[in-house]
Amino acid sequence: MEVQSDLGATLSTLLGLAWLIPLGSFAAILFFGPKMGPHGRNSAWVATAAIGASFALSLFAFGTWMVAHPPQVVDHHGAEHHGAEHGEGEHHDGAHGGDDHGSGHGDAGHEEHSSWSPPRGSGGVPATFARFADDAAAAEQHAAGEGGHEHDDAAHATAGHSSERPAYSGDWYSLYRSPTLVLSIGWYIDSLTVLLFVVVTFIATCIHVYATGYMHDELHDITDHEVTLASGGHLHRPGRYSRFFQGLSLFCFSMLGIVIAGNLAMVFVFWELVGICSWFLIGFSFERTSASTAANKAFIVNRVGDFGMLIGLMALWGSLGTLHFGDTVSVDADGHQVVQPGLFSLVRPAENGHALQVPDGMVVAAASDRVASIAAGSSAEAAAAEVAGEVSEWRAMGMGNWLLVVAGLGIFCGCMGKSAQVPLHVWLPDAMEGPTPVSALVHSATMVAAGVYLTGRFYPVLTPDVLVVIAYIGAITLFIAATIALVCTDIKRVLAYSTVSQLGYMMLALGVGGWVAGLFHLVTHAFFKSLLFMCSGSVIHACHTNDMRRMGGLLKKMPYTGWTMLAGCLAIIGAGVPFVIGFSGYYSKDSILAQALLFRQVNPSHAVLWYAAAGGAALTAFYMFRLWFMTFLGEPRDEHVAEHVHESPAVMTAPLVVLSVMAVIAGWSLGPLGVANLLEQARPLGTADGLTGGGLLTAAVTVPAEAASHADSIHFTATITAFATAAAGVLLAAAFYVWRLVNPAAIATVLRPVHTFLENKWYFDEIYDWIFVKPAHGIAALASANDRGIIDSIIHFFAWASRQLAAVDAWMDRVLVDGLVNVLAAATWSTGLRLRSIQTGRLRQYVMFIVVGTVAIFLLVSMMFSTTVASP
Amino acid sequence: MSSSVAQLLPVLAAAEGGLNWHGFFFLLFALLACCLAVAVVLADNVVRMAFYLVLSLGATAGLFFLAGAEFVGAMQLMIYVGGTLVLLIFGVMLTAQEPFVSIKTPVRDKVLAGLVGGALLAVLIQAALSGPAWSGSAAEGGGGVALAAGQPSATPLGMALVGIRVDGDVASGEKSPEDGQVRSGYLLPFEIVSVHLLVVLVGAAYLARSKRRKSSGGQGADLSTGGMR
Amino acid sequence: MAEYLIQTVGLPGWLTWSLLAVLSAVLILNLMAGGALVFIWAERKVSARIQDRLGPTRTGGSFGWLQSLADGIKLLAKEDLMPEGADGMLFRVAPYVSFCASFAAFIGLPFAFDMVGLRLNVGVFYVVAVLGLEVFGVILAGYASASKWSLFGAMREAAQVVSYEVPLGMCIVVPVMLAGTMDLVTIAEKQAGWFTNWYLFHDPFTFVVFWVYVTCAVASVNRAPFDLAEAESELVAGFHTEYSGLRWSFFFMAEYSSMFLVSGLAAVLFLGGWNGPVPIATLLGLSDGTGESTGAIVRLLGLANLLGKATLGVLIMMWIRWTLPRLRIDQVMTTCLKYCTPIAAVMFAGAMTWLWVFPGGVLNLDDGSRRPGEIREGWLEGPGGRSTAVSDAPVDDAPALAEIAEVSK
Amino acid sequence: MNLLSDPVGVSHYLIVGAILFTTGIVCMVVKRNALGVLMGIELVLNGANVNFVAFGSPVLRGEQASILGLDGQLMALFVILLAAAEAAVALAITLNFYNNHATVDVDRADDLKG
Repeated sequence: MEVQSDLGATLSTLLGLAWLIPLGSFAAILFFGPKMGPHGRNSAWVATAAIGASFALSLFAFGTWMVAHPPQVVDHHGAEHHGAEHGEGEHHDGAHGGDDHGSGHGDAGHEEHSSWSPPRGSGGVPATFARFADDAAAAEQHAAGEGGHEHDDAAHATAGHSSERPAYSGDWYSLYRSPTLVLSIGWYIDSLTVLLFVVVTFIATCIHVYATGYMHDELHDITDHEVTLASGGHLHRPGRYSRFFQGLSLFCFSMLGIVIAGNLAMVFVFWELVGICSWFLIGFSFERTSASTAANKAFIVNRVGDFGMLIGLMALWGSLGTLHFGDTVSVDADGHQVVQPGLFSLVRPAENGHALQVPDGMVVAAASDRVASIAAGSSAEAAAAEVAGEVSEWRAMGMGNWLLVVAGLGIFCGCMGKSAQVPLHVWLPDAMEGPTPVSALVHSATMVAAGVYLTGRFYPVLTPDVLVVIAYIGAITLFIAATIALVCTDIKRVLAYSTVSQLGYMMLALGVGGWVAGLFHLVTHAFFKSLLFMCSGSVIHACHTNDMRRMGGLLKKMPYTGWTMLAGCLAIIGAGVPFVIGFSGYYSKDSILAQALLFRQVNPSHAVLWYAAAGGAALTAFYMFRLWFMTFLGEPRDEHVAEHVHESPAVMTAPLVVLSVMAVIAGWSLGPLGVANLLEQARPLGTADGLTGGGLLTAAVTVPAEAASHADSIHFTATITAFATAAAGVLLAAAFYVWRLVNPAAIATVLRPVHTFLENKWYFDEIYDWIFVKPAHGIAALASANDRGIIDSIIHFFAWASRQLAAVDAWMDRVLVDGLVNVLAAATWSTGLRLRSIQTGRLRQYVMFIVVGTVAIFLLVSMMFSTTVASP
Repeated sequence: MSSSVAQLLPVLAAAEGGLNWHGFFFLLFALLACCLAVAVVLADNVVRMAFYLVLSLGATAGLFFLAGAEFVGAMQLMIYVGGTLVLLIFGVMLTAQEPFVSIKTPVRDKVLAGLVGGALLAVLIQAALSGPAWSGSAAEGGGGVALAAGQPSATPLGMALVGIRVDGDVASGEKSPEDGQVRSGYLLPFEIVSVHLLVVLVGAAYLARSKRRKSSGGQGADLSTGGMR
Repeated sequence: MAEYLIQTVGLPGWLTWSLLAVLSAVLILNLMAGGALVFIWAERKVSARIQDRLGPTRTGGSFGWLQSLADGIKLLAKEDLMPEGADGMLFRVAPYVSFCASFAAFIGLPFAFDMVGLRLNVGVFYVVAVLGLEVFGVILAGYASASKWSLFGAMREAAQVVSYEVPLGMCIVVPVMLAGTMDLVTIAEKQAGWFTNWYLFHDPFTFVVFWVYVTCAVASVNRAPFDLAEAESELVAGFHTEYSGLRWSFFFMAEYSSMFLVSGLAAVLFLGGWNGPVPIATLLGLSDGTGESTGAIVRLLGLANLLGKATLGVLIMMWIRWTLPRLRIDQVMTTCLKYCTPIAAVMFAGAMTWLWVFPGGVLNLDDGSRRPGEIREGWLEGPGGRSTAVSDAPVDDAPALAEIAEVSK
Repeated sequence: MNLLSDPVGVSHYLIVGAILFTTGIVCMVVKRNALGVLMGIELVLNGANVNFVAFGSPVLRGEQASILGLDGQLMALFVILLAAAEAAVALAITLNFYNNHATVDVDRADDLKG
């Protein structure tokens, strides 16, 4: 176990460093940025080097992880051989799992609970490493396997495998410590953390490199033609090159902070920090009204979600008294190890086989009146014992269930804001006002992914009710965003709505139980969406316009951009040869669709989710290829734009190529090495099984186990559906924009109301304006009138009265007090005048005075005291 | 010869009727020191004043040797006489232009100074004679002379300067440094003085450096000359 | 000797001590005067040989033995001139100040065990301090001469001597540190035995320090190539431009005495003092190796040793003078401040480290009864230690003290 | 008490010190030359030093544990050192004064008189 603890320490050190390096870069650029080279040119290299170093460290940590915990093969197609049609069937890894497990499980099997390592001090804070390898769970699953499934050695190994969930947590530093709350800077590291570190730092590195080229305009003074000053001229301002990279560095630090955070409080802090960074970066050209309002909008809308998150945090802390994800181990005064269970252990305790249950704290909190009556009748210890005895009974009565739901919904609220889910999606398209690298990094690949990440991280605590809500929100989002994307003409907005739509996919996947599917899509989407954004940035860089209607035929002039963007488009629509090979999106989207289909089979009443997913796939294909066709194929629509189009410099195209390669291969797995397998390793304990429940918000639902979706019957349908819808979308787009079989304008005319509705983005902004902004303005006007009319006049009266009083006082001051002081001052002055003649400025005279004074003092002392100076 | 000397100046008389060299040298050095000090006051030429001062200080060093403070005496010669006075003469010569070598003092000032100085001297001498224990105690102390004759002063002083006291009680064996009862050393003052000297050197060099800025910058010239008027 | 006079002859104590003191003074004076004569002659011969000449060959024999004496008589016969604007009193006093400083320094220099004018426990310090006073006479002479050349020479001398006292002091501290005392007699005694015991060969750092000392010593006695104060090509004759006759010769006596003095000091500090390179007396059984128990013959041998070493030092200075060109004043100061001082400081630290690492020497031949790094003055070493410091009463001071003691009875 | 008949003691030294001290003071008062004033200061310090050494001298006190013991000599040492430092600084000040006023007459240094 020492080895494992060392691994935790190693990983926490590596990832902690990778997390802090961008902060150092931020500080360096903050203080010295403008001095780094001409116009701060070198700040780009500082930031890029920092994030590159982070990437290197993350990669090293990744390698360390892979060596210590090699991922197991999850045979997606093997489920049928092992009767995976059982709803909650585990996935067995068949023949080729044995030797892989030999080493890994040899450890896990014998570790038992001695797996706690002695706490080691780092900086005076107990750093502890908890490893969630639990034999009780293994035994229970084992028993379940015996009872329900065919069972062989491989299954045994798999049982061990699914119960072994390598994760490490600990605290670097405690900010505040009380019996009921520990606020600390800590880490929670499992394969999801490691994977996301690699993804985030990799994409961020690419985008930093890209941005050095994209932002080079900022190196010298800029005349912003979109800002018209009152004088009629355009704004002329110095470049803000270093400030941009400063923001990027801070953003990377914040994002990595969310990923590594060991507790919800820390997540919240970095959550807000990410929001601030987003605000900085969207408002990069803050002189533009559109940019500054977009920044404000993003921040305010996020705050709405964060309010819900705060409620969730309060629900959790108030009832459970901890915000840590993992268990905390500390040593008490007697030297015993005290395990302070974290959220996951409380909600899914090991004694209960990691099944979801309402934690004791919530039950007791919900039954506070009964607890009070018990406490009134007996002594404290007895009451505590009685309460402990009653808890399970109360839990069976469903007490506290609502608290768990509130907590889940609250946290999800925050995720909605950050991941731009309907109805809080309105900020993301507007955020495209920021520079394209920002859009690529912040608003497609990472920051918006934070919401999905947190939902995934928080997944064990979510009840079926919450999951259904999540699924519906995701479905609605995906559909609405996709429809709006159909009619957008701004190239970045199309991508923005596609981002919203894809985030909806992820949420949908998580909601219907596809934990791996959702996070898998998160990873692949990060690659291809950053690629797409950077391609669009390259196009914008070349055309100096965002409007697709003025583009066209760019493929010849910008081959790198065009082809890499095609790779991105194919990846996002999930193109591939069914059942053989495909782009990265093929794998992730298929698993989402499969899970949605499974959910529909288990819960027929929620079939709409499946239709939304499938329909969304077609819409995605359509609008993505509409974008690509309009931009790169056909004849140039605007000669003025076309004539000075050029390919972007190598520093911008190189990241495109790198990312396009990743967009293609990110979903592939090489034997057991693959993103999906790695994610499977991080699957929260207990969530491999299905979950049945609900009743508070919806009728009872069953969230099926994800493994079941790998069943061929489901998988086949899903894959075919995905392929068909995507192909249909692409063909339709080709028909519209390549073959010109149909005139899009004609369609728009025919469907005028629908088109207008979509062009106005479902009137969300207008509705919000009516519902929230206008009333707020009205209330503000009322308050203002109250302020001015009533309160101000009262204050004015007091002020007037004070002035009158003060006038009297001033008279007294001037005549009496000042008179006294003046008399004193005059006396001092005249005395000084008379005395100044003593200061003759003659050194020798002063010496004489000293001597005379000494002699005089000596004589006086001799006379007054009859002793001699030197007593015998 | 010896008897007549002894009658004239009993302080020179030794018990066996010969000449008391200690008394003789004390008288010699004391007279030298005092007379030369007075000569410093009376001289008008600065260089001569410095010359008399050097001799006076040298005679004082002799007094120190007589008092058994050989290290201090040598130090007096080295630093006071050798160092300080050379510096002083430097200053004299650098500033010695004919009109300033002697600057006359009004007679009134001299008389006044004489009166005040006389009063001070009277007070000090009265104090010097007021302690009965301060005169002729060598006679009462007995063994003090023999001890003092061979008592080296350099090493104890050096040890005291680095913080260890080996004199007094320690030397006589009554106490040992381990007791913590002995008087404290002077390490800290020693260090402070050394730093002080360094600072003084730097400061003096800064103050006395030639003001070349006059030619280069008009502003600086105004400040350095006109500013003092 | 004192005991002999008091106990056998029966002279009263005070008279004995008085006679001895006068005897010492006379000896030292004669040494200075005679030494100056010899060295002036030697300087002529040496310079002549170095310049491929013969030098004096006529006066008093084929080697010109009496050339210096003849010069002396000539100087005595010369008229003592004094410039009109000179400060008469200072002009007259200045040569004697220089001479007295040299003379006073000799009081502290031991010539053999116990053959010392005044044995001080701060001997080195005393000698260096008094030697530094010599510059005072030079400055007075330069000022009092009312001559530009003299004043320039005096200022140069003052700057030079004051500066060179710093590295000189640092060099001297090294043997003092090794011996643990400033008593010159004890320092020399500590180097008794074979020449490997000399502090010159104590460790590499002292070896370097010795040469720095030589440089500084040459500079502090104003010998070429550091004789800026009397640079004849620029300042006519520097501070003694206006001097002639006997006063001039006093300056020269002071100069040659100082040379002899710094050479003797070098011998005591670094070259074993009166201990020869081979301990002949011990080998012959005339001495047990400690200073106290030696007889008159051994002391005379030691005297010859020390005089030989000192003379050798003076000859080396002459050699240097007639070999090297004179430095410019800035080069003189550079040598002092940029080379001698840092080197001496580093060597001091090095010697200190050496002493710390090898407290008993590299071979550790010490008998182990005391560690050389500790306090090594006899009176502190306790009953077991060898008490050398107080064994013999100082020559000059003791009678007065003894009489005080008697008066007190 | 007869100074001339007693053996040399602390009192003798004290009187020498007193004379030196007074001379120094008078020197400071009388001399208009800044360097003369400086010399007066040196004399004053020297007089004080004589007292320190006298009180600390075992020869004069005749007792092993005299009042000051080694401390007297140490004080004298410090006084000497500080006097040297003071002389350096004072000389620098004098030179500066000379540079600015073309004189070393302290009576001319009365720019700040009342």
